[in-house]
Amino acid sequence: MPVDTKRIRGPEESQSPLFFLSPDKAPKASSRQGVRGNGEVRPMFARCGLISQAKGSAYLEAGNTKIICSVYGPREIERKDETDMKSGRLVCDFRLAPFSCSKRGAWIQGSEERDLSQTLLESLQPGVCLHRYPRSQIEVNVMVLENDGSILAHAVTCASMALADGGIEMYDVVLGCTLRQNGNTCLVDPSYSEECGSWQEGYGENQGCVTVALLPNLNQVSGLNADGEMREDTLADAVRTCMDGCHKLYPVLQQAVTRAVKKKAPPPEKYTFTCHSPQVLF
Amino acid sequence: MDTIHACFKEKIGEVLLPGDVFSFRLPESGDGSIKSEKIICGPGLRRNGEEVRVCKSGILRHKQPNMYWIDSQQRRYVPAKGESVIGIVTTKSGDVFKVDVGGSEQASLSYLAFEGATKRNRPNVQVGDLVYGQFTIANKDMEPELVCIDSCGRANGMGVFGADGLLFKVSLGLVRRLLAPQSEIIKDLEKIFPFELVVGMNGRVWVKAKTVQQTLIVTNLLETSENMTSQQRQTLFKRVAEGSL
Amino acid sequence: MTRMSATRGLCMRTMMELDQSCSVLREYGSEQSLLSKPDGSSTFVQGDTSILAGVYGPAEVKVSKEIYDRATVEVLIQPKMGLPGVRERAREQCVRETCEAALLLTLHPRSSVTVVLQVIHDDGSLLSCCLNAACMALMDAGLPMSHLFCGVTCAISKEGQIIIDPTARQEKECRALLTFAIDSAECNVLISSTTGSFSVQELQQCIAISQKASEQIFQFYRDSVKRRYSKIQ
Amino acid sequence: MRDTPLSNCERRFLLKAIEEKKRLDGRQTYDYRNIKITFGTDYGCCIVELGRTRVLCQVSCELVPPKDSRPTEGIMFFNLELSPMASPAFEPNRQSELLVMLNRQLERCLRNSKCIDTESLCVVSGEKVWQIRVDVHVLNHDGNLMDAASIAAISALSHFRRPDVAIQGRDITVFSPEERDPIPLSIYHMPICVSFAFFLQGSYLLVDPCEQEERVKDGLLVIAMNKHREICSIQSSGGIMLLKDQVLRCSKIASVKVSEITELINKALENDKKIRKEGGKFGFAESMPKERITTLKREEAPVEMADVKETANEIVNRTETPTEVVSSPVLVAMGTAQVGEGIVNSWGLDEDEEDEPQTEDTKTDDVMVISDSEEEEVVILNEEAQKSTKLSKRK
Amino acid sequence: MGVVLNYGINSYISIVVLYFQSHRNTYADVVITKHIITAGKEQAAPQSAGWETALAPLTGAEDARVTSLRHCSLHAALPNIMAAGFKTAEPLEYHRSFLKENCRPDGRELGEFRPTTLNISSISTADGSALVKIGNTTVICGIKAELTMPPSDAPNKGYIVPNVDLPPLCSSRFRPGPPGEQAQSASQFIADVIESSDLINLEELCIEKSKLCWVLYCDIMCLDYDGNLLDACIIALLAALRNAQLPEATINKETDLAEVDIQKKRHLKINRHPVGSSFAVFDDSIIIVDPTAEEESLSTALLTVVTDEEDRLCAVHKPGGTSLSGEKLQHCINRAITRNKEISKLVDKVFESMKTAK
Repeated sequence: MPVDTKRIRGPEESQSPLFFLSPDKAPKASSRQGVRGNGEVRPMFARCGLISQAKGSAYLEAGNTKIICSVYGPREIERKDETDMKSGRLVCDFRLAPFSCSKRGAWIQGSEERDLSQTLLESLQPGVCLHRYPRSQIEVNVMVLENDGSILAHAVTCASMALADGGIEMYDVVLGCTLRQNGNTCLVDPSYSEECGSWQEGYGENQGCVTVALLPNLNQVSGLNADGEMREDTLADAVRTCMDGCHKLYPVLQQAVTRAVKKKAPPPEKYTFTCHSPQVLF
Repeated sequence: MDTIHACFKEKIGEVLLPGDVFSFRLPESGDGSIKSEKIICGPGLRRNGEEVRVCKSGILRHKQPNMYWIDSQQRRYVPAKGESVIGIVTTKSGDVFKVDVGGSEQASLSYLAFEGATKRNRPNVQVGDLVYGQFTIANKDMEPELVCIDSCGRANGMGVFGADGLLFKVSLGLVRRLLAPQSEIIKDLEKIFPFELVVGMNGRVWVKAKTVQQTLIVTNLLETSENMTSQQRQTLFKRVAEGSL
Repeated sequence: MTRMSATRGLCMRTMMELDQSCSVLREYGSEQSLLSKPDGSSTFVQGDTSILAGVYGPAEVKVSKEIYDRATVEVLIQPKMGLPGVRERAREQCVRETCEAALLLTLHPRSSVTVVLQVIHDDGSLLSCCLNAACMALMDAGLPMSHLFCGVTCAISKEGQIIIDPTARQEKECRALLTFAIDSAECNVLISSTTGSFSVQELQQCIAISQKASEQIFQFYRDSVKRRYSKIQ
Repeated sequence: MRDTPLSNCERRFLLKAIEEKKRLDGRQTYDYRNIKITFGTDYGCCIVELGRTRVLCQVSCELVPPKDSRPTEGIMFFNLELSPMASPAFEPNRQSELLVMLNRQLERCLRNSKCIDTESLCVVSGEKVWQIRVDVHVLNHDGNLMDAASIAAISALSHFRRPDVAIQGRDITVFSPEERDPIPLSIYHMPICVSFAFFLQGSYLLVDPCEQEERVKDGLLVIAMNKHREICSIQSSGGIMLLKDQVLRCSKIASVKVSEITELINKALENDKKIRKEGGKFGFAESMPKERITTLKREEAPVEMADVKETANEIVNRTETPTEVVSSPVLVAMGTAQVGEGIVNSWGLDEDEEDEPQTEDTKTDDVMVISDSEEEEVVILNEEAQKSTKLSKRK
Repeated sequence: MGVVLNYGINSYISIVVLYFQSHRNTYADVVITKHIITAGKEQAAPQSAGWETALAPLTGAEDARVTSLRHCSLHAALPNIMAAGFKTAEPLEYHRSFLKENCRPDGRELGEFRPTTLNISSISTADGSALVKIGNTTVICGIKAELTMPPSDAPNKGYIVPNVDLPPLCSSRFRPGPPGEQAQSASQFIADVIESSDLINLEELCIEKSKLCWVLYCDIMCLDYDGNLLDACIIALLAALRNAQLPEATINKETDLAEVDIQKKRHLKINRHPVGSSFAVFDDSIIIVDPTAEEESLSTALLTVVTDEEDRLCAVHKPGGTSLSGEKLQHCINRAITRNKEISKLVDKVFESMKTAK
């Protein structure tokens, strides 16, 4: 009888009320018509340095998607069995708050969250100068407070902002963007309802979801994640569109990081404007 | 006249509990000079500003001229400098042995701390052997250190022992009673039959008599004498002496 | 089972005056040093409620839990049925912090003190019985303490009457339940753990009663230690 | 924590004593230590003492849906815990080899032997059955935990009473003990484990080994048997070779021991039943050995409550302070307000991102920043867009 | 103006490195030195650059209320760097020297709470939500309502399942994995407060006896841990429950299945408004309210008092530590009663603003 003895337990099982909706009363899927174009990203709000206890932190809001991220470290490596001690280690913990989705999630990290943690780690790693932190680890904790689609992409952006805010040395920031291919139409930065669709059940042609992580200044892709079934040329287009999307978001991130840096320690006037973008390296 | 001594003295032999307080208002004699008195607080007593607090439950004991301590029956040993204990060798590492003495930390014992030991001539000690040794270092902030030689480099009864015989554990209170110069228990026990006895301050006792049977009898008698008045003990011992003959 | 003890309690209750009946500590007892393995052990029995406590320490500590300047205290409460849950964890926290305040931990740095409490039977006032058992076991282990502590539970009935040392049944029927731990040095409040709602006056009354009851329990501690040492001259 | 290591001297002495047919506590080879069984106030609760080994067992029950494969059978669940109280070597929540071994052996002894009629535990076929849970806690480890645990478990099961139920259609009523007398389990037979420790490659054997004897043993043979001499399980561990004769001899000894222990359990059960019937005192509180000097009991004692009310009132009145001025909250935005002033936290006053995102819009490639803070870094490149977002917020 | 700058410098170094490291490290050095000099002389340096104190630096809220520290002569006299060292090397002594003067390192008085901010209804996926900030401490509570069978021992009731989570996100002291002791005891405390204060009638959550009821999962998550978790949790829980709306659920008589209409929503009936106030005891005698994380770890005991709007006590929770007299306890209770009024006003104001907005 494996039971969770470390949390207050409710009934053995319970169902979301959404299962019991009478069919005529179910809410209709919203469409983008007139709200934003298919190629447009949602307005994004970003801010750094909100968590007082963390080395670096960031909060990001895109549409209703809300993500918060904190960075701790570099600190002593916890598991010492790692063979390579010359470079540092990045540790990512990606979690969805139980109330973040339309169906309540469990507290215990599921396989989806573990997958997302791994993908996030792989997308961020190329951007961080890990060789500068030998024998130490940098922890990135991402918490999705509300899931309204494209969480992986925004988590990547949010995490890289937090890393920058934490003063972790980076080659470049990492930005993420998701695209949802639905037949011939493609929706950039899809919302939750747009993300779900027939492709998950395996119907239709050219149905899928692509997430790209990009180092904007180096113009290199650090992570690519595609689900579903797409034609080769569509996928190539999709990656290109995502990269464009990333570039669109870049100024927001730049603003947020700059603002945080200024806020923490105002440099004397004469240096204030000499260095406009904080992440131009080499 | 002696106010501090007085308040201690009236409690000698009484059972005290943690939190009990002896407060000594320093007596101000008529001429305004403060008369200084000294007392030495042993185990279980702690000075806390203007008062002495009891921190262990047990009986208040006194030794002339001015030593006071609490005699308690605890089982867990805490190493103290100068005390002799029975240890069990657990590992050999480098040029020290690690010895289990029943405390929170293992004690270290150097290869060279045996009589006649040199870098070439190492003592023959195996893991699991018993050693009788004395603490040269024992304080709360350092790893305890044992030696099996006295200050003149002599064994003086210390070292590896116990090829046969039996080791067992009793309370620290009983050990102290056994080690007291004129221990009645040992005196009574000697009357039954001859045996060898090693007592460590850490509650470990080693016994060897002529036969296995006799060793077991001594062991059991010592274990049971923990909670007995001397009268009860004597009648028991007498019965055993008669029965075993 | 509980019916018997309840009727027993009822007979006694009717015999006494109503307002006196509630201010009675059930009969209680304790045995020390009853287990051979732990460094200190005790059972504490209040009415039918019974706790067995075992203490190890100062003993070796895990490197991950080591504290450089004092001993690490761990308290485990084992329920009789099933695995310990969140409620036990909250009680463990209470008992641990009380033990930490009472023990002179700086005397044994880099070591551990482990207190294991096994629920033998719960017939009300469980937390206070845990505290009493823990205190007697710590004394038995001979760990240095600056003061002793004891637990007293008070229930406030629907009519506003204060019942001391309530049974499980009284606990179920009451409006509020307050458990206090009292220290032996100044008779102040070490722990306060409450459920139900109550007024400020009621709280202060319960504290005052608990302080009075604690005197009796501390006297009991003294008597049992005295008895224990009675054969040593 | 580490357990005290076994010294070479103890090992040698123990083996020598065994060769001479002597045991530490003066027992003979085939002797058990004293067994004491005490029942608690609850049904299905008992403490078994086997010398200094001590074990607590509690049986409980719960209505659950049955397993799909056996819709008409109740469920038996066994859980043995090695409490860290029992030995410094036992760590909480660790699946040690010993723990797994004991749990398996207990299940083999009591579940696989079908000693309990699980079909009588069915309430509504395929819907609700009783799940009987047996929790065994080892409280003090002085060897031979298996025998102690099996005695405790079967005693507690025999002592246990489950609530009576009535079924009406699909509704199940569970009666409290006051309404209807609870019902004992139907137990076919009582299997009990008897352990034999083997020494010196199996040339010597001891019944009921204590902890020190267990430490020097070479192998262990556990026979679970009932008083009808039916073997319920037999398990040899430690990798020693045993001859057929040895096993047969052991099973003969076991049958004697089992009938003795069964008698003891029955006596204890009867005794408890009698006292309960007569309305006498029972339970653990009564079984405390009052004659020991480590034990003390006190009668019920009244607590003086006379001046309690006055004391309480005095404290309340003395500390009464004139009501402080309550500061009023400031509304920062719709759905957000703040009380208290002075220190600014890291989230800043000007950031109410949760409710009112100050949108940094990227509709075009231009950067547009709208902020309600009065910092000079506010850049607005597209005033039209600003208005539209503000409006959309207010809707 | 000594105290101001220590913290500025600490955080400054790391940031400047980030800012300039690509170009030349020497820049950073120059900047730091310059900053110390100008700022050490007068406070004007940062202000003249247009950086108001309102944009408090990340690590030190200390700067904001510098004026009130002036009378702490000890610190004014100490050179900056030494004071910083004093704080890290002897944190307890550092705090004591402030308490001696009846103030605290962040400039608060002993009985003063940090500013408390409440925001509601920001998580649209939750049925009710609230975000509470007490100083830096930030807690978010989301309520999810689901349907289930009523408990067999109380067929006319529903469930409330509160859980407090302290993810590694909120502080470096928490590790990933199952909740630790602090999170568990906080969960239990919140559950006790819900029960003790009779916050919601569980009967109200029952839809049909022994067939269908609501279970309210109240998931409380700390996003920034800087002490006084319990107070923040209670406010967040209360506000989220008040904010929560349940759709209408019925049992279809014909099919015997549940039916939900999300068009028709109702608020929960909140019976009482419990508010908590936490205190920390220093050196067995000095009591401060609303301790920060550092104050909590240095204190010898913690106390949380929960009162309702009728000044009745719902919880007096003191999980061990050093002892307190009944009188001292009473002082805390009196402070808690005032705090309750303050927070009630805050909560009411927030909900009013939502109503008027509609």
